[in-house]
Amino acid sequence: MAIIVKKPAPLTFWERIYLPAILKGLGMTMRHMIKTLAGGGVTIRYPEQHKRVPNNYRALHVMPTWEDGHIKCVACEMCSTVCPANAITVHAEEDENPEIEKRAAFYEIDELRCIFCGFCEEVCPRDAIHLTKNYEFVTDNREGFLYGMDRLTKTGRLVSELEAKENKDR
Amino acid sequence: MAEIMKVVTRNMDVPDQHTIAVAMQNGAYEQLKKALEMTPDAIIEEVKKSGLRGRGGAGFPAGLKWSFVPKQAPKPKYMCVNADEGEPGTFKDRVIMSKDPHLLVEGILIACYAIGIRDAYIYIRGEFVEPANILQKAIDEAYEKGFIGENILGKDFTCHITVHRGAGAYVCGEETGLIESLEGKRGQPRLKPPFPAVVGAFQGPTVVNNVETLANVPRIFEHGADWFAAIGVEKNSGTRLFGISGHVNKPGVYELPMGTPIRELIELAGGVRGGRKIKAVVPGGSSAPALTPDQLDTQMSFDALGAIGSMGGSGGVIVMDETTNLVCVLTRLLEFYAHESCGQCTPCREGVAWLKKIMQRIRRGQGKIEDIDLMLEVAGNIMGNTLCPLGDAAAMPTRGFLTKFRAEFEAFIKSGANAEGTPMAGEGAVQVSVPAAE
Amino acid sequence: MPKITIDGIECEVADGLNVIEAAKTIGIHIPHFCYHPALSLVGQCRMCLIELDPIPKLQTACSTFVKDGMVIRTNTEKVIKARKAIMEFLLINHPLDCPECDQAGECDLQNNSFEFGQGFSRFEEQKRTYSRDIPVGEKLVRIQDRCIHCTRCIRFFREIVQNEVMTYQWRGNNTAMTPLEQDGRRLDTNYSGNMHELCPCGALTLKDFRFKTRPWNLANTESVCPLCSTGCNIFIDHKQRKIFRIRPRVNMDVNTWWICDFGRIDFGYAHSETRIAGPRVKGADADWKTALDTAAGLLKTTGASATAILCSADATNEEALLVKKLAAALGCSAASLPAPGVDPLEMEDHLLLRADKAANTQGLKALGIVPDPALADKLSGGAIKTLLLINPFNKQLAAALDGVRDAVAKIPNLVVLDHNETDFSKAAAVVLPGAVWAEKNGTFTNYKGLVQRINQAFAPAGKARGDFDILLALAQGAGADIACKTHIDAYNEIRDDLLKLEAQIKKDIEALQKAAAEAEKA
Amino acid sequence: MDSAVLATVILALIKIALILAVLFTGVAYYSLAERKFSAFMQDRIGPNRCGPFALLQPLADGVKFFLKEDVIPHHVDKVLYLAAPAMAMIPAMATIAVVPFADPIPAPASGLFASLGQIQFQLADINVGMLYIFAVSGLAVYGVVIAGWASNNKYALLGSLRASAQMISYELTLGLSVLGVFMVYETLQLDAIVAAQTSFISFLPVAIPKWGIVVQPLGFLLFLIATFAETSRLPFDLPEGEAEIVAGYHVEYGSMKFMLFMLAEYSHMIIASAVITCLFLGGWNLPWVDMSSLPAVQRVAAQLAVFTAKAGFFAFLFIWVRWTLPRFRYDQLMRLGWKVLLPLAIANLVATGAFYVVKYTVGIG
Repeated sequence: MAIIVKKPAPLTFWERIYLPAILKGLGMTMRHMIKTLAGGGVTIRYPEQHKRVPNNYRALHVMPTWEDGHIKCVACEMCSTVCPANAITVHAEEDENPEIEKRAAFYEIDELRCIFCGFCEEVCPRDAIHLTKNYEFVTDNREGFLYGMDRLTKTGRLVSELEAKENKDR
Repeated sequence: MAEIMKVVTRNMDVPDQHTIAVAMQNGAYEQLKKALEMTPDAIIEEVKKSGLRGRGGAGFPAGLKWSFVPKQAPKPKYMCVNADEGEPGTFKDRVIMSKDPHLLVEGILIACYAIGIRDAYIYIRGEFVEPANILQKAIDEAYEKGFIGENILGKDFTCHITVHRGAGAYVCGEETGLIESLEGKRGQPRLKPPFPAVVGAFQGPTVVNNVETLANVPRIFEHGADWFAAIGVEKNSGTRLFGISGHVNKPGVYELPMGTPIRELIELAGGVRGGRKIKAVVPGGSSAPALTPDQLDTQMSFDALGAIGSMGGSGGVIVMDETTNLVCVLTRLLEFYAHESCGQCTPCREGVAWLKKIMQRIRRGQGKIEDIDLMLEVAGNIMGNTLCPLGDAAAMPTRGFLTKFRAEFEAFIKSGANAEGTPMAGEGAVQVSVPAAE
Repeated sequence: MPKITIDGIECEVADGLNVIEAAKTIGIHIPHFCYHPALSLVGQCRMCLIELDPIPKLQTACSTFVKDGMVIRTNTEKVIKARKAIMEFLLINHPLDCPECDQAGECDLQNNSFEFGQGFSRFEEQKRTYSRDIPVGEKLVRIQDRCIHCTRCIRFFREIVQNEVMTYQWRGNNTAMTPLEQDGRRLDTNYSGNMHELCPCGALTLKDFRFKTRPWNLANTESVCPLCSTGCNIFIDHKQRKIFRIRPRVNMDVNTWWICDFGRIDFGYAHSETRIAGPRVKGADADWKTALDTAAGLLKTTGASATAILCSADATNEEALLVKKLAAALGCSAASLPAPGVDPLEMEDHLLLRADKAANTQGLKALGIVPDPALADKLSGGAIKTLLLINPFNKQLAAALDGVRDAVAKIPNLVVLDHNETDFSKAAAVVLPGAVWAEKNGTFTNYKGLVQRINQAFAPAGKARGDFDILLALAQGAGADIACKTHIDAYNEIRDDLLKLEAQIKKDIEALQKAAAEAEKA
Repeated sequence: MDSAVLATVILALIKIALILAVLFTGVAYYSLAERKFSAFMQDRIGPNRCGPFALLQPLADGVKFFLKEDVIPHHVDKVLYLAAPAMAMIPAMATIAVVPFADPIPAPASGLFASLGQIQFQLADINVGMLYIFAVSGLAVYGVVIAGWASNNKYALLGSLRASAQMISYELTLGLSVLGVFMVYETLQLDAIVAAQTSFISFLPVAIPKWGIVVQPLGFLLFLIATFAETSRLPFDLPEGEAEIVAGYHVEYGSMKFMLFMLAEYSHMIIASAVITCLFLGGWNLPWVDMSSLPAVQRVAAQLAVFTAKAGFFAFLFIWVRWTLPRFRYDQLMRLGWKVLLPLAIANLVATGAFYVVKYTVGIG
């Protein structure tokens, strides 16, 4: 079926000289400028101000522990299996407590590899890994992005303090 | 008003009937002599003609069962007498064994002769110490008299009878469980097929019969198959020993023709204790679904009870009056079945224990209305899916109580009452006096 | 050949099959737990319930044997409902600890619950638990809470191992499969490891594999166990060039469903610290070219009569062919040493273990590399000045060399081709690091002449190379003109010899059996 | 040396120093202003790290440019490559010499400068002021062309080719459009043109200042547009054309040399703003306001403020337009230049001429 292409109507004189359109454009940028100067900007003064990230925002991982400090992870390797970026390495070992039986001897997330899809959090049967809203963990070396169990459990505490503070600010 | 009809129990009131001297005075072993003159096939035919059905619970025709055993088998054939009377509310075989053991022995010998068996085992419940002793003594006496042993009565017929005492597992009352136990193994039912008639005890063809069934055999030969077939109702010939217990004034074992209405049996047993109303009657051992008062005119026969969704079972009638707490009754029953499950097959092992746990929770007052439907569904999932009938035996009364007396269970759950501590059925609530044959 | 109908599909199946196996032949899977083709029927898991016309009650497929005209339905509502019910029953007391459980990923219970389980539990009561303090020996871990009471373990030990070390304890819902660690009976039989595959849930798992990795992370390579002449078919389960476990591979002609625990657990030498790191010449590390050139040169120096090649029966048939060709090029003899008192057919137990602890004795024999009793004398007498010693790490060759250990160590031109360090490799003039069986391709001929292929699971560790390549280079260095450049070429060259041997051995075995039967009769 | 000559030279040096200082500072803050205003127009904040209101940002930028590694690619024509930034910068700086910022003030009665009589706020008051501007700013194209040629890079060459073609094309319009102004004010001298704009249009009943924008509206528009093109500002920044030719002629330049190109561009804009102010907006004068009666210093301050405000508006206009309009296509650019602006400029010229012919013949005004 032929498609009927409508030719645009020929330009009028005022359109052809473009000046009204240019003035309109100038008016628009001016409007924006005035609005920004009047305080309507959308930019955040980042280090001083933090953007309020959505509640389902996914950033740095933490590994919660039980109240006695024992790690919740049972090294089931579901996270490393589901991880689409192969960012998680887990080695298991026998726990001294026969009730817990299995725990992670070695757990490491390569945050440089991580794509923050959150599958690990979703798949974890023991709620032993969470993605926090903490997106500020830059360092200047690759090793700094390898988060082992010690850092994952420690950052967990720091992040929760941060989030508590953030909640208080709101 | 029904009349007590003494066929099996005819001589049980005779003092010292358990001794061979007294028993022989009353005609014991006469029928054996008669039978040994007949051909084995003729005996089986006679029993078939009499319409004798197994009294253990399933009501399978005895003659038919005997005829299933192959005539020529490479392995020896065996007779197992099921005297493992473990069904709650059932206590009829005990009466036979302790009052007239020679009747049983005579029946066993006739059956063995008919089938061509040289070895018979009486698997008697471990708790039946006294009946076992009486029975053993009777067998010893019969050996002395030459009724048991090599070349009985000078005929080419050899038969040995051994009393084997069980260790008190309900599941050993199931025929393959009984055989396993008899072989010295853990008492748990076998996978069928092969059926015991083909591969049974010690790999040989085996017939498993109830005590009462075999006790009827001499009477059939005494009076003839036609006489026997005429008693009772159609397809349910002969009499039955009903052990009535519970809230009746005169609990005990009553022998009545098959097909007698339950109401008449209860009246015979002196009516309900204190003149109270009846709430439920279990017609055939605890595995049989209970009957409501409006079903009391049902005939006590395998077919009639089966038709209303219950079963003739082992003839143990338990009467519960209006004061009975059915929550406690069902809890007690399920505790029994869960305890007696052999643990072999999944639905029975897991399902019955689950039912028990739910019922115990309800009894503690922590039940929910949904629990009733859950239990019905779980019981339904057990029914028919188990290796042996024990699972069914637990599921059937559960379904029976929960459907017929649902309102009572719901009311109990809604009231949030905690019945823990109140006596359950069998813990003083049901009084049994034995033996009370009269 | 009875004709039966399964789910509306008419088919003809072999006689004597039960419904599970019959359905399998037409691709219908009937879930089951307690049924195992090698074990007796008990029909107690009730998972395989099917509808069988015209019986109203569901029947267990495992105990129902096909009969002509049978009509079976496995997908009716009633069957599915029963399976779901059984699954629910099994799971009410089963701890849902798949994350910790080693079986997860290859668990019958898990697989079936994916199909027939539900995502929630209606069971609110206390779960049944058992004590964990019951010793189950060195090889297994028992967690009775997970047990689904299929009794496969009990039946396996009773019927296959014929050593009844497991039994039931308690009754009903509290039934436990308990090891009978008494009267000299221990769970540490040579076949206990088979529980790893046999147990349909995680109640009995292998201590050696426990928590090492998850099964789905492993690559599976089909191979043959090299530890004795039975030649059990196995899977090498490996990850990142490391063996994690050995599993039996079903071969009804050889090992049926089982392997022994030696074959299952003794693969440590493939990754041991004594693996030879790289080629050495006179004790110093060398590159491959130097080592091969030196070795080839050494082999030629002392003349045919003072030169010998001694090869363990762990060599593949293809390697043996190259050994023969190398010997021909050198003009010397190639031999294995007689292992003291080893008959290839001798059994060590009633099931799988054989006294001959080398994988390929028969193959070497077929290629003419046979024990040379004179060689030991020559070695101890110092007549041999140049010796190519292939794989003295093999227990059997090591035992045979026991008497001449010092003499061999003193041979000036000793070239050792092996994967692990031995006294010989330490004394050798040239050491050539070879591969373990998991790192090579080739064929083994088992005790009854069956030629079975082994496949390379991963590349040789470190600087090591495949024995075939090393021998090829040596033979070429010694001046042999070798047409077969790959193990496939080599196999094609010797296939006829091997098949002839197989036929011969079959005949021999039949004759032996006949003689034994007659002796028994007499 | 004659003291008058000495005074002139010294005064000139002082003026050069002052003007350069102001111009460089202006350029620096102009770049900051560009960044800030562009941010505001895009709902952003812009630089805000260096000092209050980022006032130290230009300093930081300068320091950064100074400290950057001075890379000279190996494939360039080294002499021209190094000369090009200077060649771009010098004309831009030189143009401002003839731009007046305020009325002259009387010289101090005594001292060195007494002999000069008056001090002009203009570096060189030459009678061909506008011609000088055209001439010198026309040289700016050499810097660009040579930069592109010397870079030995096809993008740079393309950029410089575009630049030369564009500048030549629009130079015509630029020149022709302003001829009308010369006709009206009858001079080429910028301070004279400014002075001429203080009067009012004579023949109209209401007092309308005789500004260039009033008497030559079309000329103003054409001049403005041509100025945008001459300074390579959007929508006429084809020589840079980030999207198609990376950065045009200065793609190979870095550090200080790059900064010189940027300085030149911003100087051009500032000077262009100043010239437009002089030609069309009455310079430092405000109509109806007589500043001549004020004391000299206040008067100069007021005039400078007025001039800065006017020029500042045009400087802002450059920014404003840049962040509003998109870039032309090259053919559009050429068509606009040759087929629209040039005829219009000629028409304007003819019309103005015709008007004066009529005026002098008929004698109105």
